[in-house]
Amino acid sequence: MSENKHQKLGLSNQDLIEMYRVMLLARRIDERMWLLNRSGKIPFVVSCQGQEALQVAASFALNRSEDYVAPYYRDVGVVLSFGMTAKELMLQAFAKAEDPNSGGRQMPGHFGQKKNRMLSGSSPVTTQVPHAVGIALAAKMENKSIVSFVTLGEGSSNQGDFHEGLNFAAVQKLPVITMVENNKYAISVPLEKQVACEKISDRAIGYGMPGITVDGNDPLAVYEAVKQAADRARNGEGPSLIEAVSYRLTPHSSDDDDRSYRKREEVEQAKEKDGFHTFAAYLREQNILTDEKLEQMEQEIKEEINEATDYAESAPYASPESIYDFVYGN
Amino acid sequence: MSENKHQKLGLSNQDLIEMYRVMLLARRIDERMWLLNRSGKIPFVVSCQGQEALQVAASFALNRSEDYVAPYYRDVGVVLSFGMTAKELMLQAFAKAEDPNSGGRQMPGHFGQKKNRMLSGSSPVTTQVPHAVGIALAAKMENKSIVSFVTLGEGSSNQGDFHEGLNFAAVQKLPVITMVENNKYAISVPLEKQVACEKISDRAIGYGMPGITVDGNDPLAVYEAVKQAADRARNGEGPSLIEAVSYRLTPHSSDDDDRSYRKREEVEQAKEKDGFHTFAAYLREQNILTDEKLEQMEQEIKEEINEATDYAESAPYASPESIYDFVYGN
Amino acid sequence: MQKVHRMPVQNQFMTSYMETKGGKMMPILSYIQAVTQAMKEEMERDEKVFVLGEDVGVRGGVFRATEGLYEQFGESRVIDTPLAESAIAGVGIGAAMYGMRPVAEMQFADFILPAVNQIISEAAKMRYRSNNDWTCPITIRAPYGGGVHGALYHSQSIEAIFANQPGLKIVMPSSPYDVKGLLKAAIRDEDPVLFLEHKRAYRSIKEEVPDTDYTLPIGKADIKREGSDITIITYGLCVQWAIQAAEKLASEGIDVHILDLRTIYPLDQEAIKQAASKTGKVLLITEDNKEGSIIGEVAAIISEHCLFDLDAPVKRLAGPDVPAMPYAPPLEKEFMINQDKIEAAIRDLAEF
Amino acid sequence: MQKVHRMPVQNQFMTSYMETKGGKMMPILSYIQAVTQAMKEEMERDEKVFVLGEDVGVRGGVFRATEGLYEQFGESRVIDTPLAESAIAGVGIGAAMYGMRPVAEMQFADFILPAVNQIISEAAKMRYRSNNDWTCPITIRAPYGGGVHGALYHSQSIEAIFANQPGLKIVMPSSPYDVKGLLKAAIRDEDPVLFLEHKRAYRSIKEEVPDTDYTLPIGKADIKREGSDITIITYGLCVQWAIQAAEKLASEGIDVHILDLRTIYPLDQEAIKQAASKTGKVLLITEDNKEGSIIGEVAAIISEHCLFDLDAPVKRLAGPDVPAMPYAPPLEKEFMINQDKIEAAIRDLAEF
Ligand SMILES: Cc1ncc(C[n+]2csc(CCOP(=O)(O)OP(=O)(O)O)c2C)c(N)n1
Ligand SMILES: Cc1ncc(C[n+]2csc(CCOP(=O)(O)OP(=O)(O)O)c2C)c(N)n1
Ligand SMILES: [Mg+2]
Ligand SMILES: [Mg+2]
Repeated sequence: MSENKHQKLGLSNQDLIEMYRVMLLARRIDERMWLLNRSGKIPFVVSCQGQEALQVAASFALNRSEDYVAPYYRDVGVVLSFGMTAKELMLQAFAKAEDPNSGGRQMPGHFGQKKNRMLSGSSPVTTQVPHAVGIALAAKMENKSIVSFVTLGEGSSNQGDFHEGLNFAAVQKLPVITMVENNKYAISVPLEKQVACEKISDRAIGYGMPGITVDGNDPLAVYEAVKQAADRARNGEGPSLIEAVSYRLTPHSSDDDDRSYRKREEVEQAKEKDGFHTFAAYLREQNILTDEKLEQMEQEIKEEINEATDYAESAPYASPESIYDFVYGN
Repeated sequence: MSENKHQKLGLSNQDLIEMYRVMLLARRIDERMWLLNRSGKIPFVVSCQGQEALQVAASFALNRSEDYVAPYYRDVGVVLSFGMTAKELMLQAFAKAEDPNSGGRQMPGHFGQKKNRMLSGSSPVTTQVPHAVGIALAAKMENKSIVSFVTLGEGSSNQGDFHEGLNFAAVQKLPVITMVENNKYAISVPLEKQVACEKISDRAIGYGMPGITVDGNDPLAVYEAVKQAADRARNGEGPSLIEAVSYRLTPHSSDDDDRSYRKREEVEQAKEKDGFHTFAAYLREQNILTDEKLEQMEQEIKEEINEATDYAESAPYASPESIYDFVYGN
Repeated sequence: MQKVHRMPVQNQFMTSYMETKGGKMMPILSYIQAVTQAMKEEMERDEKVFVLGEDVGVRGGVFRATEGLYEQFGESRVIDTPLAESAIAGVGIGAAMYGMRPVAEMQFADFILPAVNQIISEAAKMRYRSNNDWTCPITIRAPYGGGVHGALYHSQSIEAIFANQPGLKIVMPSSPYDVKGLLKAAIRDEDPVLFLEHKRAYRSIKEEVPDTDYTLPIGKADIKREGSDITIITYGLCVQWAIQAAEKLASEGIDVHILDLRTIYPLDQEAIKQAASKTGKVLLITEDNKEGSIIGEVAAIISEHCLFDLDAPVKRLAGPDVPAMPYAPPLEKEFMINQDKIEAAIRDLAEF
Repeated sequence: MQKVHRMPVQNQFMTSYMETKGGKMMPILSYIQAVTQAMKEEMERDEKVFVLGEDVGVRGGVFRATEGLYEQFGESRVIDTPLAESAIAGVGIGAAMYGMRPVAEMQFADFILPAVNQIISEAAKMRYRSNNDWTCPITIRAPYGGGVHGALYHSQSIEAIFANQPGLKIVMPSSPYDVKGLLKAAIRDEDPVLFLEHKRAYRSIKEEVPDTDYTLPIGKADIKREGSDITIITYGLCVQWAIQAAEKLASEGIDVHILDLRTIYPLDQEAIKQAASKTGKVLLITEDNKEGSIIGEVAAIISEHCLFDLDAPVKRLAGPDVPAMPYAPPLEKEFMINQDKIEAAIRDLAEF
């Protein structure tokens, strides 16, 4: 990443700084979550670490004030890009009434925020794929130039809903982008026990849509792929499948212990390639990011997270009686 | 089909005659079913017409005394090849107690016969795909050199079970052959509204298995493809996806009226390419089939069907009390 | 597999029932025509309403429920989908989240099963899990029920699978008038509604149906016959058999009260209690297998609340506990509820 | 999402119960150890038995139910599958048709929903539809239940979805001893068995479990406590809460009879009738949402058969009719059944 690639993509230095800031925020929030979990303050964390770079890059390639997104549980980078705040994420982690995702009803990582056009997600994987297709169908029916963006893990791409959703989107030529975040594991199951294809994007041809695999540790490559797919979608050229390959740097979740199924060296090697770091290196090379600036950002973010944590920790739970609310609307 | 292609494939003239006989039997049984339906004697027919050639050819490429088959409802050609008789099919059509498929419990076209290793099928499409994979898994575990063969329509290849089943088979490198019988329609829905891919076999690469599309009206091409796939399977090289393209010559079933959704000319044109006829022409060219021989076959088959029909028509239904049998084994 | 069977038109069903409606001239519609009319009117009323499913387009549905809609509203609002029920439900859910009003057709209720995850995990829980932020106003129509030579997989009553899912509503109308009013209400409902139509009722049940715009309340049961001796609580096609049986037994001096549940989830508990207490002798009827069917819940409500009003044990008349209805006519007949079985059960109760 | 929560070991549960077992020294196993031991012994006994599911291999399952099996039996008999429940069930069904004895694990019961079509349309109907030609001896294990901070999708009781499907058996054991005997019986059963294990019981419930080979009969309920004043009928973890509550109330002079259903489909009707008639006051308990849960069917059986033996209306204690258990602790607590709620319900009945 030594030449100036980003200008060719139409990205300004300022854009890059903004992207990096979101990646950094995502990473620091995630790290804080683990601390809170290990100190017994929050019962559960599911992590974005290793995938922030691709999540943020993909989001920035979209219209973040009009497009719809159906994120999956690791997408802290996506939801921050689409307008969720650190405070809101902390409210979710602490399961407090004010949590905009679910008012503390769902576990962390189950995102949803209508005002930011972020679909509510559940735990059964891959169900969001047809939902995103439905958004795209509605957008087409209403002649809106909206793109519907949906993500999932590579393991989840083996569910029937992936197949049915993508096929539906292709037949109807809908403006939907499916991004598979291939982090090489589905909990303990390594890629080679999940699929026998060379690339997850090889599935695209079977639906009759373009498919591309990009290095998920290279945010500019991800940006480019998503940008092109979004342009095609807005031009009425239909859906795309993008596979962004990176690595899951943490255990599957705070309930998992990954030492039984993968070597420490493997994890260490992956850390070196982590897009979060390589992107920072690129920004430094390009003189976009200085130590000073980074220091300042870190400081701001730390304060933001501290404040968010304090707020969320002392915020009230929903009342026990509220359990009966919102089963039906009428 | 003018040169002698079949010897290259290791098929003798006698093999071809046997194959043709089964195709002819299938076609004549199917025609009789329609007559019985239109005269009010049987309530339902779902037809094989237009697909007999590929069904029989595929079956003959397998080991019909050891391999397992999970047929779908149009597969009269497959089940006859695997040992079901005209009489048994008539017993099924008349829903009589002696019907080996289900004792009259299921509709026609819901095949199953354990002694011929023919898996019992249901109506929800595509559920048989994972079953066939399970047979292949068992075969592998037991070190049997069995091939598991499963068929379905192209419309059914859009179900989640197709995706999940084929992926499982590929990851485990199982000896299973999936043949999609692409007859261009799923009831009234034409191919272009079912899928946007060029070929159904384009889906194979997404699972990491070989995929091939063959002319389903050319039984020798189908034979060759299935034979190769079976050899690969027995050599431990894993599963294959085969798409055999033909055309559904009848309405979807006896309850359907296809005039509202397709032109008569289209059907007429397809009839000219019908493998059942072109194969007969090839046999004649090769002097394997003569008018005399054909006449004789037709005569034998007619008698066989007459007998089967009479037998089935006068056979008893299961008793009403038998409805309570076989819910559980113990 | 498609199974649209030519059924004998059973006009005998309706004669008596229609007399009781009496009055001014109204168009007579079959049950399925009422389905079509409801969708047509809703699509005319609201652009956000659209239909999706297998063969719903040019073909007008394998039962013809969507007949004419494709011609009137075009292929963008009457969408022939690929053969994939989880996508039909799931894409519909997404569109509903956006603000559309999808009416998804499952070709047969038996084929809704691949979509169970989308319906139960997603549609039913959308409002609750998002704390009222997102909603899912989808209607899922599916033809259910037996007696049409449909065998195991074209005859099932599948409501019990879904009748334990708060967030979801399940409507099972018994007559054309109810169909129209309830289907319109379902389409306008802010929550997901499973709308189950009895196949055998499609062409055999006819009655006067106003061509005006009306809805009927979801969640409310309906008294189809006032009576004082025995209470029948049932739903769907069985209501028609029950009315027939009741008319017949009236001449023998047995006066039957009939409560049509209409919405089978969540149940109208008040109406059930009142109906049960009214006569003290209760016959519950379903075409579904007995054990675990929704009339078990009805019996439970009665046993919780009306114990001291009962003069006889609650009686249940249901399909046998075998996997599903066989194809061979004598076997199918053995499975099905019919007027005779209901008459016998009523007499039993009357004599208790 | 994986949710294996560290739960406080609730030994207080078992003390009293274990005393009643008394006698010779036996190994004490937790509920989940009993699951593992049953599978291990069955795999040793019969080569046709194998395990498949997500993370069941090297990882030994996200709850560790398959711990050690991969090491002992290798990857061909302990198969880490792709993340696809319909395939896990469907491939298992195919293998069972061949003659194998698959034990399929659903990682959480909530995630069984994509496999509903395979389980209901295929496994449950295989024997019937083939007129006894083909069979499907598969066992499908799934951890269910709440109280583990699992929120909506890691807490559900999903049994009601399946408890209306003749051909299928559903077993929900309440204790380690029962787990071992019933899981072995399930694996040897000639028909498909859904085996639902309560997550919260996994490590909190321990008791003596013989290390010998024994099975317990599927289809039979079990009296967990003899009593004469009030009958509790329940299953799964609720049995433990009920036993606790009963012991406590014994000191107040209320003598509780406890019937553990063990198999919740098809139900042991005889045992239910006897238990209900014995005391005439019946409390039914489930952790599931109330409406449409399987205790509705239990109430129906009682109202059909034991009406004149009842001294009080049947009482049901169940989860509220909201989609599923929320995550926030006060909300989860509000949803869950516990000993206090049971005690209160018993007192209510006692005073009736
Ligand atoms: C899960 C399911 N949904 C719907 C149906 C109703 N149905 C029966 S056959 C069919 C079309 C099948 O098309 P295709 O797979 O191309 O097979 P073909 O009939 O053309 O041979 C449909 C929609 C079904 N049997 N199962
Ligand atoms: C339908 C379903 N089955 C099982 C699970 C349990 N589960 C949660 S995450 C996960 C692995 C997902 O792997 P992948 O899709 O690669 O995403 P990653 O976690 O690696 O980002 C599993 C099996 C689930 N949430 N949903
Ligand atoms: Mg992954
Ligand atoms: Mg077809």
